[in-house]
Amino acid sequence: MNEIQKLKFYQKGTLTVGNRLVDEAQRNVQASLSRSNSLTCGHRACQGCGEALGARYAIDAAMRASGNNLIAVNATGCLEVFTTPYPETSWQMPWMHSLFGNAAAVATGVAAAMRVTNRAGTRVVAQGGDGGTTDIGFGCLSGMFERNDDVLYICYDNEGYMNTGVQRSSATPPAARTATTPVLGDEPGNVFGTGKFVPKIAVAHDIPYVATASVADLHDLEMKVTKAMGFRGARYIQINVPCPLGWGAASHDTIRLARLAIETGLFPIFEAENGRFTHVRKIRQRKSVAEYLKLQRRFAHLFKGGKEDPRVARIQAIADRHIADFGLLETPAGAA
Amino acid sequence: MFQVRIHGRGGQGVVTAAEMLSVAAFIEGRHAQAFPSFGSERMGAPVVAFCRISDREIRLREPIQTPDALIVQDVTLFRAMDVLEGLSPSGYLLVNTGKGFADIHQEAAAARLPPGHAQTIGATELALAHVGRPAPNTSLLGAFTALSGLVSLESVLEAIRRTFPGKVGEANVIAARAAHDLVAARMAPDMQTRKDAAHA
Amino acid sequence: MKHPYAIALDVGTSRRNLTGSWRTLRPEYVDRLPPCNNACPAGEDIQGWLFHAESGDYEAAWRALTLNNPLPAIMGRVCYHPCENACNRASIDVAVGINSVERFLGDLAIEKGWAFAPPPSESGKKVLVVGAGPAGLSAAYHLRRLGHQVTLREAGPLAGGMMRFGIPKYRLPRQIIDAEVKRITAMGVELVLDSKVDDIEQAMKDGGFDAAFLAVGAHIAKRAYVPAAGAAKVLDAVQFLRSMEGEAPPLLGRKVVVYGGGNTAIDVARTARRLGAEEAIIVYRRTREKMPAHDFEVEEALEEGVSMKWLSTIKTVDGGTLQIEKMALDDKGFPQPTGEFETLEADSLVLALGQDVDLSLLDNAPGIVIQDGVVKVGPDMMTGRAGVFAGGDMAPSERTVTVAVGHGKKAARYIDGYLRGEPYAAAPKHGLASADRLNSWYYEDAPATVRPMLNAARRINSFEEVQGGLDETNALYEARRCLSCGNCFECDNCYGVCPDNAVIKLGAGNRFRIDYDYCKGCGLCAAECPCGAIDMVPETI
Amino acid sequence: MLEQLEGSKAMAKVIGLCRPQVVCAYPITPQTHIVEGLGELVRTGDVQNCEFINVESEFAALSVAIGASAAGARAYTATASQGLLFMAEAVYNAAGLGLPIVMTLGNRAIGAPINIWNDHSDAMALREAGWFQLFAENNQEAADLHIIAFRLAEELSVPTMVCVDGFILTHAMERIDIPEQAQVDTYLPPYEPVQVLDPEDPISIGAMVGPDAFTEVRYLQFYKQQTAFRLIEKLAHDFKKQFGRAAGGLLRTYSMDEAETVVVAMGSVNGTIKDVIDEMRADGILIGLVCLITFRPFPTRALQEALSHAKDVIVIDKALDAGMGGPLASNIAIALRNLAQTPNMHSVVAGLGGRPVTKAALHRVFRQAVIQPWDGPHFLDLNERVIAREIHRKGKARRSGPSAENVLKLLERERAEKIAAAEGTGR
Repeated sequence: MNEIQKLKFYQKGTLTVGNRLVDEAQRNVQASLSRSNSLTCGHRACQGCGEALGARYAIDAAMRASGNNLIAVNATGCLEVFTTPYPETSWQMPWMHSLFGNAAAVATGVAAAMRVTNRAGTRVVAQGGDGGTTDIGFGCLSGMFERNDDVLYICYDNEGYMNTGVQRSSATPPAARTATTPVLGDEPGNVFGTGKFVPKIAVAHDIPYVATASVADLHDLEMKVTKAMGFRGARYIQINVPCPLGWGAASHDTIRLARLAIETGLFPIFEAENGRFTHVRKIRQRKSVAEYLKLQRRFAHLFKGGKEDPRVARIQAIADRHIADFGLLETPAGAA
Repeated sequence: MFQVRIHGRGGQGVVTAAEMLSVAAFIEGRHAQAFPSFGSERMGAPVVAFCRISDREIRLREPIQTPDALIVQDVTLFRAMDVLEGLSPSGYLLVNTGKGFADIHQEAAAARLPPGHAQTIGATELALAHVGRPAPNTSLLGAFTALSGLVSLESVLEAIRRTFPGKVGEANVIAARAAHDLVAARMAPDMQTRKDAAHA
Repeated sequence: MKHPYAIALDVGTSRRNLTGSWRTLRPEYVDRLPPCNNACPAGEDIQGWLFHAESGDYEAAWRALTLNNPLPAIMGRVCYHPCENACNRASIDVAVGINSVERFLGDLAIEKGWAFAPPPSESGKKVLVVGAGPAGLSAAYHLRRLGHQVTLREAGPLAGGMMRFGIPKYRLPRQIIDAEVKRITAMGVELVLDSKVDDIEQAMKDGGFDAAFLAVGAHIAKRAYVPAAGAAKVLDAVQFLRSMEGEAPPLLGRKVVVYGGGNTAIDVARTARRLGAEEAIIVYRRTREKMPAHDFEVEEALEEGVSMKWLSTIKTVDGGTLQIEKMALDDKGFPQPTGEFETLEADSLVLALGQDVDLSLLDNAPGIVIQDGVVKVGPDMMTGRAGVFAGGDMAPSERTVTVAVGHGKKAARYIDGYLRGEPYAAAPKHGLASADRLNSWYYEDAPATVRPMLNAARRINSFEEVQGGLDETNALYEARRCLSCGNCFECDNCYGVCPDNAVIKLGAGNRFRIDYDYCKGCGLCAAECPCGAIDMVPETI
Repeated sequence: MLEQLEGSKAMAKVIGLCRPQVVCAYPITPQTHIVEGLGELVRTGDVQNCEFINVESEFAALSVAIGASAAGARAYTATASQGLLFMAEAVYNAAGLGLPIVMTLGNRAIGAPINIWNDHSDAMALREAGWFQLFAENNQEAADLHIIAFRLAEELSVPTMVCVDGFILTHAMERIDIPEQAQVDTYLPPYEPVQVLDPEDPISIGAMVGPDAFTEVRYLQFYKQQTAFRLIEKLAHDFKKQFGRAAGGLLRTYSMDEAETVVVAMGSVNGTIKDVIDEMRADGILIGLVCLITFRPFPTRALQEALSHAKDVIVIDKALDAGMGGPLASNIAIALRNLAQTPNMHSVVAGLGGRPVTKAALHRVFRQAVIQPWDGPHFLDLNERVIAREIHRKGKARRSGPSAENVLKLLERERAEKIAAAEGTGR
């Protein structure tokens, strides 16, 4: 019987959203007819919006993990604007928006209210884009972390201020064209050597759980949200969510781009608990950064006239460094 | 209304002195208002605190400009500022020093007050002896009760106990009482002689 | 006003906002023809039956399989599986071992005694099927399922035709043939053995048949003129393989030469090895690339120690010595004699140069046209004589069991249409589910630890029967490797990846529906559909 | 119970009696002692069922309170000066969302130049944020106003700021009657939010509102403030009934019999003004006082009634709108503009950055207003000599450094001269 179990691979479906071959209970939330659709139809996100997708993935998973006993706090940004233009809201769960930079703090307040009003079973997530998280909301985020407040903060990282018309954030990658890093001058696009990777900063707070995830790997994403919900205290998940508009990509390439971001090593997928890195998601089919960059008009200047700009190699070097630092490649069997 | 101004430096318990004085008056059923001259909380900086005592509600919020009594916790302040500014001609002056007014070049100021209204007391030494810390405020308050009779020694001692519960409070009570006794002794029947001495 | 005006909103109210109006492209679910199905001469819905096998419902899988082919245990052994050659999975790793799974299902059915259901109703029509080979058996089965009364006349003493007399036992154990034939006769097909039909017109008239399907096998060996002298032992392949069915195996000696380049030549050579020949040499006038035999058969023969002599013709046989002339390919790829000769020692020579069909039963049938030794049939498998259909080796096509089974099915459908007076029209074929339509990311590789075992399991179908087939675990594994090219397998990807929740899941078995009220036409569902079952088509505005 | 307490400690005690459920603390002088006191009460268990949260900024302090309030908890925080400005957008946000947060503002000047002492610049800077703003005259009222503030805020879903003069009140020790818990409980029922984040009954709070509805949202805010007057008066009335002393209300008048000159002021300066008025009345001058307690909503009608018979109205502002003058004076001018007989308006800017407002100066300016009125704001106790020199210097050379520094230098020189003179007399 054990032997049979060992052989039950689900090659067709292992990586898909659903899989009719596994028990209903073990299937992804997103495959379920009874998923909460916390973020429902009629929202005004652009076609192929990665953030809309990531938010439904994450919040639905958190809803399941909490037994639908969840409150979400939202920073200002695309997600807030496209889901709640008066008089319509796309949320189907208790949700609140206060300001751009204070989602983490508002969530702290909600969590405190839950404890003090004997509703500690109600869980709290805060969510925002990279601008609201890594820039303007960073102070509140760090404060929430260091106090170890009982909040899961989810950052939908689309690498820029997309709501305001695609400006640079501290999560914008080098060379990327944005409205504030135009393709002009000696160093066109965003400047190399700038920016920050907040998940690592989160880890430095020694909080119970930090993870990165991607809309390209739903299994991993749902597992991480579910795992995060199993902890009490401050938790942080940064989800890579491609933005067709801001990245200058086809709307149908959103998931493909997210996949390439992982498979190039540009967006490392890892977990850390209590300040220690515990797990990395290995690259499955390694890709070159050029394959990733070429799909995005924000990097079009790197391939102008059919020639590859030397800065592509610099971006490749960043990916290679991630691969080395995080150990993103499978170690061959038998290797130490 | 009786107005007391206390001068000292940060760390000497100037504000606490004003507050304890107000508590002593409160214990006696009177209205009292204590407040600091507001500034950053830094050691060594000149600090002024005020205390008003009245039998009616105190509404006035201005800093005390014409004090009925001055308590100077640090003689070095005479050189840094006009400590005596506005002191009522019928007021009281209590200075923390083991020396006489002449030794600190303030005999003229003392002389302007009614006889017996100016006293010096080595409050820091008393504090060191009884409390083990150079905090002259409680000793000065003890001495002040003897000097002015504004509030009773017992009320001040109770205020000290409320402010510093336990051993520290009791040590301060001993220091305050000692200071009171020293000044009271000076103010005794042969007071006139001592007044003359003070004028000398 | 329940909540503060404009500050607090009731949940889910955005559903009033029909974002479908943004769309310029619309996703549409499609079904495409999987390359395996497309390649299957028997017209099997391979993907369809693998679907059931994937979930472990083998009986359902077998029943789905036998809707098209009643002989899975046989086919699982002898089919040259063009399906696997076409399989899109080959572009990812290795083709799905369809044939092995088919055999597993066929064997399991025999073991479990699964039977075919009798037809729900009788048509009252009588059909004569001539020849109980794969084509005849297939036709009889399908006709019976359609409610017709079928008489299957076989000239030989046993059913199976060329499967029994042309395929070595090591490839096809006879009890397998017996079991699968029995299951067909159990449906009510009348099998008459040792009953050669000499005159089809007469036979139909005598039996009162409304139609006939002719499926006589190619039992007659083609002879090439090879001058022989002395005590040379020369025999033909048909004769040789047929003699394998007797009690005493033929004596070939130590060194056997087989002349020919088809699968039969390979069968003979490999059989010779099994009979104890130390050397089995295939002599063929062209190159390996030009050999009609399936490459994997050649490969396996080589592995079994069969040797090959390319670009060679046998000029004469003299006792134990063959004179060989070397050939060279001309510009057009035809072999031309070079005038160079050599000799080859042999205890016996087996000629495997092709077979012919005995068409004498048609002599009195009007309108039947014979061309190149086979009967001319229309696209409906009907001969020039109305109501008489032909297939298998008799009709022009590749002569394999699988093709024959396909002919049987196809003919049965047209016969049925003919009998009902409603000519059968095959459903139009879907466009091909080509590999470029797949999103192969979603198909996981097998873990390295089980790969060798599976590779072995996939290969044994053409090996010694004693090694057996797939067991349940690896059959399941193999089935699950199917990509379901071009047809939704309910992986929920579209349902999951839609940023607008505009895909409605209809529940198990019912697939999905696009909610065009909200679909913005981003195309993510189509891009992320693993099997290419969604097309994006321009919206008509 | 009567106690001799520092104002901050008294407020902490009373706020504790209001059973706050979430208290957010971030230090800024001069409000620090309040949250320190509350923190202590939570640690000792005197205040139960309360989350005391040390946050990383004022912005976070109010944001945490926003979250807590939206989730159904009674939330409190305190700040001052720069802190209020640092949380400014959250201040507006709390009001926009209608969250009944109570916040103590230890009134303090706003830099630059940096200044930790009292004035009303901070409260004035955010007077348009949509909060109720109540000003305390003394520490008893400072404490009592918090009880009223929670009830007011929660009844109308409007956040409420209790403005308490920094140092002058926060650091002053006075006799204060601390009420009993039962009394407070009777007056202040538990918080029942009108909108709450609840998985049982989910809603979305904080939608983006466009031109189609924004005006209406704002109007409703305005309407709510306008309808608050009656409630504020009722709450003051109820308070007196419950606690036996006056606190709150829209405004309080003093010595108004036949008053020809009426002073209007907010906060602790009213105490000093009362003493001055008593003295002036003793001199036969018909002067009275309107002590404005509720600044937002601005009680236009109540002020009209109080001031309609005055000949001269003197408004004391502890803040300066540098491009306009005293903000309170501007507000009062607007309130009185349509009276049949508009009084003469006199604006006094006093007590900026902790400058003592003395009886002497008030005597002077109250008399001057009637006999020698001025245009624009009068800056009480302005050092005219320094100003004259600086203006002269500026006129001569442009761009010669910030005025603040130069003024400080001049003042330093003056002080040194004064001490030298004093020491001379001392000898």
